Amino acid sequence: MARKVSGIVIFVVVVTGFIGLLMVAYPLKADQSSSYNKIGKRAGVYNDGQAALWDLNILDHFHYFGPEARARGYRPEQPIKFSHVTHVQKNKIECQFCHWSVTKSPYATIPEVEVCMGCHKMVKGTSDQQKTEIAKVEKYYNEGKAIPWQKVHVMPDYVHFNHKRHIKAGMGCQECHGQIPEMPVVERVSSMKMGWCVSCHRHEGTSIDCATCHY
Amino acid sequence: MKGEKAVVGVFTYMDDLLTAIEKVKAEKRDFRVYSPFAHHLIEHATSPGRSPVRFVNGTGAMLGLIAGFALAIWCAMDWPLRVSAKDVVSIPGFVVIGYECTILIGSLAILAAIFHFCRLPNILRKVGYDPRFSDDKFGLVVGCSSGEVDKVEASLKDAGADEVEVRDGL
Amino acid sequence: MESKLVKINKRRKAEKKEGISRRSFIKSLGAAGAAGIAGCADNPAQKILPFVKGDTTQIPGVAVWYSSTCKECSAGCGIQVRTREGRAVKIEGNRENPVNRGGLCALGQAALQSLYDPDRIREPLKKVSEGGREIFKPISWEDAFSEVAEALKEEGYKAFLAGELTGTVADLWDSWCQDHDIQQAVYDPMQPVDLARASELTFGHYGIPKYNFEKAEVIVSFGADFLETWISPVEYARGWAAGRKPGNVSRVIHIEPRLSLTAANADKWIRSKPGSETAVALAVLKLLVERGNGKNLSESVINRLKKLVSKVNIEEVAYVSGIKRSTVLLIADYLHQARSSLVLAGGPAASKERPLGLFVAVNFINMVLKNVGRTVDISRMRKPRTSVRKVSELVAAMDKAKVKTLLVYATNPAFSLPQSYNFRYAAKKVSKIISFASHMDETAKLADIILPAHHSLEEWGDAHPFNGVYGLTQPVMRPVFNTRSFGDMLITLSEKSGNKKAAYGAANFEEYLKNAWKKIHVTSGSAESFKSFWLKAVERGGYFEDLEKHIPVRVSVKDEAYTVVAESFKEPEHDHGLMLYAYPSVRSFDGRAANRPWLQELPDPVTKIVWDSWAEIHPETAGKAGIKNGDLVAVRNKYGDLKLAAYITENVDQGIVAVPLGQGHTEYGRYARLVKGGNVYDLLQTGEDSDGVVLLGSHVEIKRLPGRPKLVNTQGSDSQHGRGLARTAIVAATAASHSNGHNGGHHAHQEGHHEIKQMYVQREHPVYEWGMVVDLAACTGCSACVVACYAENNIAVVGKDVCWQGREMSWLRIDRYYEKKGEELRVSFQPMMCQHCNNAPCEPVCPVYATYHNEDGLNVMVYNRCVGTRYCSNNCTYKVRRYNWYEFKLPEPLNWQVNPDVTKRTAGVMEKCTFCIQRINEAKDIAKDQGRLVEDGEIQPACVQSCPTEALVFGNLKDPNSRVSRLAKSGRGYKVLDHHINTQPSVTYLEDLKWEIT
Amino acid sequence: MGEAAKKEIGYKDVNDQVLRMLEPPGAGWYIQLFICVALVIVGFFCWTRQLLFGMGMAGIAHPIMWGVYITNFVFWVGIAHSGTLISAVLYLFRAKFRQPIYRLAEAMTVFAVMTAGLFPIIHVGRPWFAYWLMPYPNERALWPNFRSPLVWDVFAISTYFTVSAVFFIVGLIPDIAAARDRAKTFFRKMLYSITSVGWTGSHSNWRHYMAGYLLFAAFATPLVVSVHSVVSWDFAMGNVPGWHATIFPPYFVAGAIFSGVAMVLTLIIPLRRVFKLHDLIRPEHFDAMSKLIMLTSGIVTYSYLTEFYTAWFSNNIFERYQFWFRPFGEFKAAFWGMAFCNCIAPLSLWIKPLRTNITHLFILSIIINIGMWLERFNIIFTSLAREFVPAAWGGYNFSWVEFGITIGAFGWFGMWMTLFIKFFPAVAITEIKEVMPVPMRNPEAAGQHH
Repeated sequence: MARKVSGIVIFVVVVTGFIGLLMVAYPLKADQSSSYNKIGKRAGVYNDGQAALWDLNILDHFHYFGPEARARGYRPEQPIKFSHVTHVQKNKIECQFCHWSVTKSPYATIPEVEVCMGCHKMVKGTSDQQKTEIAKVEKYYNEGKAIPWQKVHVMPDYVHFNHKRHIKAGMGCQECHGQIPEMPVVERVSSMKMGWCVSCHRHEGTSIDCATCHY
Repeated sequence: MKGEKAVVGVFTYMDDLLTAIEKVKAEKRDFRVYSPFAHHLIEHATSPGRSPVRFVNGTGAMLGLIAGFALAIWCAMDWPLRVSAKDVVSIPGFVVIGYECTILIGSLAILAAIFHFCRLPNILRKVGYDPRFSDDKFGLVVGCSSGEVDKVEASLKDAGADEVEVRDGL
Repeated sequence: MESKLVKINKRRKAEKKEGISRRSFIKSLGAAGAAGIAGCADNPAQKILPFVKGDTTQIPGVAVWYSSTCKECSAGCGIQVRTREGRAVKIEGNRENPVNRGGLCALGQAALQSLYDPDRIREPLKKVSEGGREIFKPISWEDAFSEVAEALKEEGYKAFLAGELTGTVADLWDSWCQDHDIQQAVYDPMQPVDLARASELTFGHYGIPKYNFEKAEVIVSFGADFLETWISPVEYARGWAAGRKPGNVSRVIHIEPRLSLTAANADKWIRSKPGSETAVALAVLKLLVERGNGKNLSESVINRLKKLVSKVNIEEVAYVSGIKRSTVLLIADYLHQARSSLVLAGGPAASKERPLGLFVAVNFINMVLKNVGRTVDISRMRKPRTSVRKVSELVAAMDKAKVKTLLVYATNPAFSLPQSYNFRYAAKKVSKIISFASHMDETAKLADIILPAHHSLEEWGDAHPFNGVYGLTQPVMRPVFNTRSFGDMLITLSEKSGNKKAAYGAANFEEYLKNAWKKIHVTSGSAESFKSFWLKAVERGGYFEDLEKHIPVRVSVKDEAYTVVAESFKEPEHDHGLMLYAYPSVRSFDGRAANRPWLQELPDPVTKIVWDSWAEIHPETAGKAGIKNGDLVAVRNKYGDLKLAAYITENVDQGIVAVPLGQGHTEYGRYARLVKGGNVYDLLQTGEDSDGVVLLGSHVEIKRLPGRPKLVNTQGSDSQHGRGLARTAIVAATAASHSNGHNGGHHAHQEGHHEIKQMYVQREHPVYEWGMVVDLAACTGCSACVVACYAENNIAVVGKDVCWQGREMSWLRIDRYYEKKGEELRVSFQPMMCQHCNNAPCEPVCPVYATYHNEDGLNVMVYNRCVGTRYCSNNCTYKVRRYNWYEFKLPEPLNWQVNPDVTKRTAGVMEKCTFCIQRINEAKDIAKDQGRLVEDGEIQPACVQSCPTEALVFGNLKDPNSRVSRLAKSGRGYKVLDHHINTQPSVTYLEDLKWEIT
Repeated sequence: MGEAAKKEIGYKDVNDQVLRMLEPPGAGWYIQLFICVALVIVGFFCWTRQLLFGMGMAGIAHPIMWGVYITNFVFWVGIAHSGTLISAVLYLFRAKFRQPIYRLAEAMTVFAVMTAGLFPIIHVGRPWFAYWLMPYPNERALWPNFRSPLVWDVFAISTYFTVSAVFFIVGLIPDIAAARDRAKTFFRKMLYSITSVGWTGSHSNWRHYMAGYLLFAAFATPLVVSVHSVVSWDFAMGNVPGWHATIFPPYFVAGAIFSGVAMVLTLIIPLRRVFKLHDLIRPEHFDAMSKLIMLTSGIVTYSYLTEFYTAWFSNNIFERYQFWFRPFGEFKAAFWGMAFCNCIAPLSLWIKPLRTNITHLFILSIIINIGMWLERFNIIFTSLAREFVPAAWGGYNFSWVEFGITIGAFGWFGMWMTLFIKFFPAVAITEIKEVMPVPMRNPEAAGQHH
């Protein structure tokens, strides 16, 4: 009798534990998450930035698939409080105005400080915060120093991703980077795991040859 | 074990034990034999049927065979990469996987079957067990109602038990 | 080079701005991010640093190519430098330059490692005494200039010792020295000055003629190693290969006491006794004259020649040289019957105490064979200025403490001037030595003040190797260190010293150079403006005239020529002592290349030894001294001694000890210093009538020393064991026959067509099937491709100890096999890289698909997937997979050279040739942008690009019209070991063709 | 009837003698354990060096990419083999001499596989990614290559380990129950109570147990053949001259049994002496094992000769060179050492008295162990040293790291063995009892029950 009871107890504990784990993990996923819904960062991201069924968001918190800088939600503090909301959403600047090399080079690159100064020679900001931040950019420019931006989308160096090909194929930036225009601070919205890349490549019928990226 | 009481007979000799078993069987009583090793005489005397372990084993082995091939074939087809000039699904190589999975799952099925049919792990049902039964003595435990204890006791003694004990049944 | 990829920069003055400019290298964008592959230990948080100012030519991630000219030796090859994010990452040959037409030797490829040498002089230095020790202390440029200017103002004997300068900077240097009243001396041990002097005697013009190898049917070389280091090896190898195209097969007879690279590639290598070449040349001349050659010459010349050679006794020559009489006759027969021929002399065998006799005799042979003007072009001469006699005068003056100030640039006499001249001792008596060295070499170490000069990749300049070729050198990146251009320094110094005479009409050397080029613009007769002429020259890497254009030259033989030859009869009979045979090698050259790890780790083309200096000794000689292979031997004479590992080989004469030049540095950076054993130059003697370094003739004795140093030889077995890997078709032909090489091909053809039987269906390649053809008949084994591969693919240099364990990382190796047939030695070179087999044995054994076959027919290696079971390497038939035993790191700034397009492999990962898949992907990317397929010849893997002889051809086998598929189907084609184990490689080898010369 | 019966020892004596081994250990045991653990620490230290600095710490180099580690791997898998042979195959054949030695042989199997299993991980360049060989769902959407012999190896070795460990543990259960019933200390009581999972030896227990045990034996038997066949395919599937041979599977299996029986002798002879098990392990058992050695030695010798014959008959220049190289080349010492240890030395067993001479057997068993290590050395090293392209031929430089890890493996194996003999019955109590005469009050009348 006792055996039966203990068996049932163990079964119930395991099942509820598993369901509980799913419940913890699931709300963090994509659109269901309240935090994501508010600003819709992940809207338009292919497959919700998930590499595979088991690539659950919660695992990022344990750095299960790698270090923090390769996990979703990586949002390092930048040397200048640059806001894509101000630039892209409010002032309607095209992505490629600043990230101009994206159609010419494998790298999208951060714009030269000169590009910033192209506008900010005139535009000096309205609020105090804007003024101080723009002054910082000016200082970097005048000193001839590069702004030490923190890289958000860090890829290992054995991955040769080509921005040019993807943009020329008509892909939108948001399919990988999410709704950047809505991000005051840029954040990584997808894990950028290989399974995620491959699932899209399979879906689109493009090359899944390893040598496309790894050489 | 049915019955309020369990009468435990401790035997030194195999023929005494077998006689006692015959008796108990004739009386259609619930009984259990403890022995320090397996012996065909005891097996013949107690249960004529063959153990169902082999069916479990067979099922496990078949499942393993299918699972092994399925795993290899599915994995190869999921991302078909050519190596050398070999086919993506190259069955000769997958035979090894199928074979090993057959053995593995078949063997694990035996383990599961032994544990299941022997009701292991067993904490509570050592009715009438005595440490000597793993040593040099045989034991015959007979379940009976309190009223029948004396009768059973006498019959075991009669068969040649070294000593007879009465314990509570389960 | 793919013109699509070539972007020519218009460098602007604005970049000279201090601080971070647009050209500053930006360390992100995956370029330097060496985040480890290992998941556990890496912290991938990275910074991303943008440019401050933009530049339309600089797109991060896109390579920018600059045309320039190689200054590593004085050949003057054109180069193209690939830069990424402002750093030079690869040097390739420039197709536009007529000297090399696209190929580039190992030394030129390795110039990058000289540029990024971690032991370069980083700023101006001044020698000070501190605690009784003399050390160099950094000083500012201002202080350095004013100090040197002071020294220049002082009265007294001032001398400038320089290397072989070329072009405008040489002109500037000349006038600068004159203006400042400075004695000039030029020293470059690699210059065959005596050859140039001999031309003056025989042709009446000083200089080294331009040799047209492609036009010669028979080439006879007296020791001139024209395929490895002699004068302009890329140019010559190209011409040699052109002459060996099927249907046009030229025959090479090489006479040398040692198996050099040219001897190895010759149809017949004749071993001569050292020093006997003059006699052989005269015997040949006699035979030719007797057979009626020389009718083209004037009566007086031919008569004098007849008189001259009448004294030659062929029997005696045969005895002296150890060459059979019949062989001497054979050489003469071949030359006599050839429609065109070329006779050369050079190399250590020709640099004797009295070298002119041989050179003049060879010139006479060329004259009687009507070669002058055809294969020997004296209208386009190289004019070396090196003069050892002048240098020795200078050293003598130094020794007498007459010299007050000595300036040194681009030469290293403290290392490469033989000890017999006593430079190092004399230098101590000079009150001030000013060095412009960019590397801390032995001479710079003696200097009181060092003003470090730019590397040639950092500065403007030009090169003028011979008439009609004006190569331009342009800066391809910001200077690595705080150095200055040599030309700029001269101009600045003349300003500082307040010299009135020295007005060059230019604020800097760039301007001076442009002014000089205005003259070239005028002489070129170009109709366009100077600006566009200049821009075009910058784009093409120089201005090049049509070299086919004939320039008439008058030939006049000087009387002295006959005397010199007549005197050579008086040459003392060679005694039987042991002679030192110091030969230059492509690995260290004259010593200037010893600081480059790529070259140190490059196996010597012939011996296949790496990271070392060794003594080649004949087994007989070694036996007498009780020396076994690998023993430590002392090679000594009165000037010095060497402690070297013995390499016992039958391929040297019994009377010599052959030692490669250029190793045994005591300074010159960490890599040069690694090779111990002593400096060969120290043992050399002075020349009697030579203006060059005397490489042959020093008597030495050898003695076995205790101990066995590590002598690292990368070649497993010298013999093919009858396995038919590197095949040679021996074309039997007499001197008279002119049949082409096609009939040699049937042998390979038959074996190539075995029936394919296999279990599985062959794979289809939908669009591309990349493949390669290696023409063994064109491959000289020069190893340029090996260095190109190292540079392109970030291959680790592992060092001597790791090499000793057999763990060198070379993806492309050149196997060298000896085959002896009687007295004849056949040497085969076989470049061996991943064969990209269709039935690759390595692929199915990988448990994780780290290697597999892709649709383009490539055997792909995914480094980051590799677990390191090493099964693939075991199963690789060709043993071309290399394994990362350790993680190898290069010191700063040598690691700036790393190609950002290729993953740096970490420890525990297998790697191999990928056919430069990064280039394939880049070309496909560009083709896709333009909506087309990749064209034939658009992709050139690094090895293919570098090959001076175009022995390697790469392309799409799927396209029946591509060059590679046409060649692969030729009768000479075969695939290595395919008929044994059916690997079906994508690399087809074309049989070597060798003439049987009997 | 069983051997023990001749001395008329009873069931109780069996329990006494076997369980006496579990009594608190003496100093000798502690010293032995200390030595073993020290060796493990040495091995672990060496491995750490290798992990930190790279595979270069080992002596392997181009072109010999597999070296001491794979030799050790094959050696230990081979050792493992005879355990399963003795416990499973001989069980099916009802060989009576198996009972006293099979438990030890089985323990040897399990611990040897545990040792062997370490080597592929030590051997790979990036051991932290060794799990990529397992087919598990991953975020890279990639699977292992099931066409690779190394993946077969993963399956074969893990199956072998699982099955032999289960077989071993299941066999132990009744004996642990016996130990439980005699355990004196609390710790031991708890240990045996838990590990015996409540075994009582009731007739239904025995019924299913014996049926299952027989099936286990039946399932383990093909493993004896398959595991070393798969290991041999690591070589035979390669194209290396000297590896690519169809004889490899039977040759490896025979060699494995040969080395395994020798290892059993090496272990059991000291054990018998220390624990005075002369009554249980008798000269007849040694005689039987000697005969097994004679047989397998014969098969191994035949295989060696066949390899040479095949190389000659094939007229393949690469094979021919390889088999010239082995006896006369750089590593000829290994070849002749192997030939002496595996072919010549076992011939001594044709002399009958030597088959039961314990000293001789002990020395011979060690000779055979060395010989079998050299056999693997020959197959792996010498074949790789002389492959197809002569320019890429090479040699080998042994390193102290490899040596340290190799002795560490012996320490590891010894450590588990040492712990095992003190904590669990190293001789099968129940199975010895099975072959003893059953006590009958009326022996004459016993026949009627059959």
